[in-house]
Amino acid sequence: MAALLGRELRVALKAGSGALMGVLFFLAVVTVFPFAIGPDLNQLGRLGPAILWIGALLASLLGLDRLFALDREDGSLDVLVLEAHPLMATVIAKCLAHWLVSGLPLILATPLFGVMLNVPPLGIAAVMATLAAGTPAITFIGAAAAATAAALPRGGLLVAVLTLPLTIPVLIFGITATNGALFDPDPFTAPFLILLALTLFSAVLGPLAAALMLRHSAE
Amino acid sequence: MRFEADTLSVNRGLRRVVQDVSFSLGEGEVLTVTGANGAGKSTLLRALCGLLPLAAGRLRLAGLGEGEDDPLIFREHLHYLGPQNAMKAALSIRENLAFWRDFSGGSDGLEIEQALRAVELPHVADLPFSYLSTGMRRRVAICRLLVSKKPVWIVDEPTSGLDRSASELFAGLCRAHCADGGILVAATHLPLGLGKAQTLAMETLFTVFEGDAFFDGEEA
Amino acid sequence: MFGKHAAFILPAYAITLVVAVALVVWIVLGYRSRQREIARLERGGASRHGRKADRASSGETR
Amino acid sequence: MNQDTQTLSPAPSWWMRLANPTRFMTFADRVIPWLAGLAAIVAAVGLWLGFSAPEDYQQGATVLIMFLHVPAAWLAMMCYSVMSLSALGTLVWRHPLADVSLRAAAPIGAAFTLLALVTGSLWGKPMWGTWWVWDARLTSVLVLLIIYLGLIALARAIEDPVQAAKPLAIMTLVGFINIPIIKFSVDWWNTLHQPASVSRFARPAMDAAFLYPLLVMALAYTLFFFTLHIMNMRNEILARRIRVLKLRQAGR
Repeated sequence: MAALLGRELRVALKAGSGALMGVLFFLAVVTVFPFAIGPDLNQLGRLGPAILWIGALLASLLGLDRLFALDREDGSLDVLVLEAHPLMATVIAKCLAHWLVSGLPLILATPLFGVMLNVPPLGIAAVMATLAAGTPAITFIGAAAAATAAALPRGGLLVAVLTLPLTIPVLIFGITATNGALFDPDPFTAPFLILLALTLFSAVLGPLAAALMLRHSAE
Repeated sequence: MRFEADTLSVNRGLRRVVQDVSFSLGEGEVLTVTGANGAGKSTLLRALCGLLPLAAGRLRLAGLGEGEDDPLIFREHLHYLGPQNAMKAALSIRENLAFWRDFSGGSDGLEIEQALRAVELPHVADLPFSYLSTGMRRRVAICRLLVSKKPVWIVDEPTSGLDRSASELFAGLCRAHCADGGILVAATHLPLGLGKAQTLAMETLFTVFEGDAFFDGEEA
Repeated sequence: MFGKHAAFILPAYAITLVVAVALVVWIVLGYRSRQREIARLERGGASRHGRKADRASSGETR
Repeated sequence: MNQDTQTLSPAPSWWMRLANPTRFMTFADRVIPWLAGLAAIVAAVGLWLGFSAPEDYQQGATVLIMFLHVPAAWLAMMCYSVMSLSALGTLVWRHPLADVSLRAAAPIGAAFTLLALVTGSLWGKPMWGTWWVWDARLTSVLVLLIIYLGLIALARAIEDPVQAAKPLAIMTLVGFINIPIIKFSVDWWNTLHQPASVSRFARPAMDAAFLYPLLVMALAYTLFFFTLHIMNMRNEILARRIRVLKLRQAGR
């Protein structure tokens, strides 16, 4: 498993495009909102966390289909499935590597984009914390859809459509926790803990479904 | 260790592509699978590795004890070299082979330098895989079989993209593998020059459809 | 009969009816066109039994 | 799969007897007219009961829309359960018609979900003046619609139906497991943002005059669903026969 994690990271760093694409798309989404809502800073400030979360969610959704598609193209998916002792472990390793490459950069970019949207420092910290807790869930849930769409021509869109409704709870608790940190009456710990629970739950369900899908890679 | 198949049948969707294939391979024995394109060679090989479900028949890697008749379990003792090379273009040869050695868990395979010398590519270890020509890439893909030792090799068009001398090289490696008690199943157009080998000629099945049973309702 | 909310009750029933009828029509037309398609294909010689008919099997024709 | 799949779990005999498409087709041809007739009769009774019910003091005559909206929402859920059962049929019991049943149910389920949303908004308009209110139940039904359409898109994306069976079954079950989570989180989100008054959308306490028509309409919808489902399964089987014939023609 560690070997796979190492390889995935080296591939991503060497190829380099994966991480950058995600952050660029995140920047594009964040930049678009003020044009729609208007340049009024305190309005943007209030909506900032929501814009950051939506940007991060969409960016990680669109990067998901690369999770298995690249391996299928160069043939290593067959050998990975063949050699994998517990196939689920391989899928989890791939999800972790994918998250480190495409999820983490989004979190690291949040402060910059947060300042652009006039989000107070506490808000930025809250968004980063909730993204750190929530984005792995998106990768895990998306793993099943990514395994399905790996062999399809326009798999990327299909993965996004299949995964989006399943990530709505993550979005809801991510934003509720962020608001909890910003405005006193709202609770922070309760939604944040539920968010963590969602991530742990999807860390089991997603890879299990993806492993089931890959066991007979019929193509 | 015996690799036995008993009236295997495999489908691709509703089409029956492989019908009633049987063979029995002892240690050191070779099976070459021939046939026109679309005759089901690749399908059969993928089914042998458990990458495709069997429609009918039984497959066993006897001598393994537990899990010997379930491809999903015994396939860990197989090396599958598919039509593609399973190497990451962005990584160097050394990184690719080191990964497959660690991931496959074969501890008693050749060292990377040894494997590369065996395919006469001693100087490429640190080049990115994408720099190589198709013939050299195929040879590196063959190295993956050397860096971790597995008793059964299942290779699909192993010599595709290889010139005469490289094919000779590969035949030599196969002979060494078999001499060492290994089993080899190869799907190929050109003769591998492996001397005594069982052959399985597959012919294209157009008319027989799994669908028949599905629609005519002979059996539930 | 429906009082002041007629403007909402009638469309509700109308839409439900339209969707229900559309579903039925779509399925029935699908059934008919597929039957015609099978008849056309089977007349064209691609009979379902194919080579199996040569083998001595029951081959009960539908 | 390994060889002993047949002995995996001995399904009830009549169910396995239906597993064979030809027998299913004859069964379908026989049962569909009866089912359709029964559905029509029960629907007529439901409508008659509904229209003769006294006007609700609170919502006036709009309660009549409820007789359409609530059964549609129930059916949207029931249809997804039928699909999830079929998904288990594909994955666990290898039932040859399970995938056919799943594919046949999806568009019908999506139609009922759409119906639930439309009648829901028509029911809400007179009370809140807006066509769409982000009430917990309506939002969950909307998410369910997206899941339905995602599955239909997946079914159409993979060309060969037999190879698409497993991915479809797995994604249906993944969806099924997530629906309660989505319901829970939407309810939580709804209570946080919605002032208590708006969630009055919850059904008022039912008195018999409204409960009977509602239950009868629900039964009518269910019968209607099974009629359509069996008919659509018949279509799906024919579609696969056409595919085999065409493949064979290509093979000639």
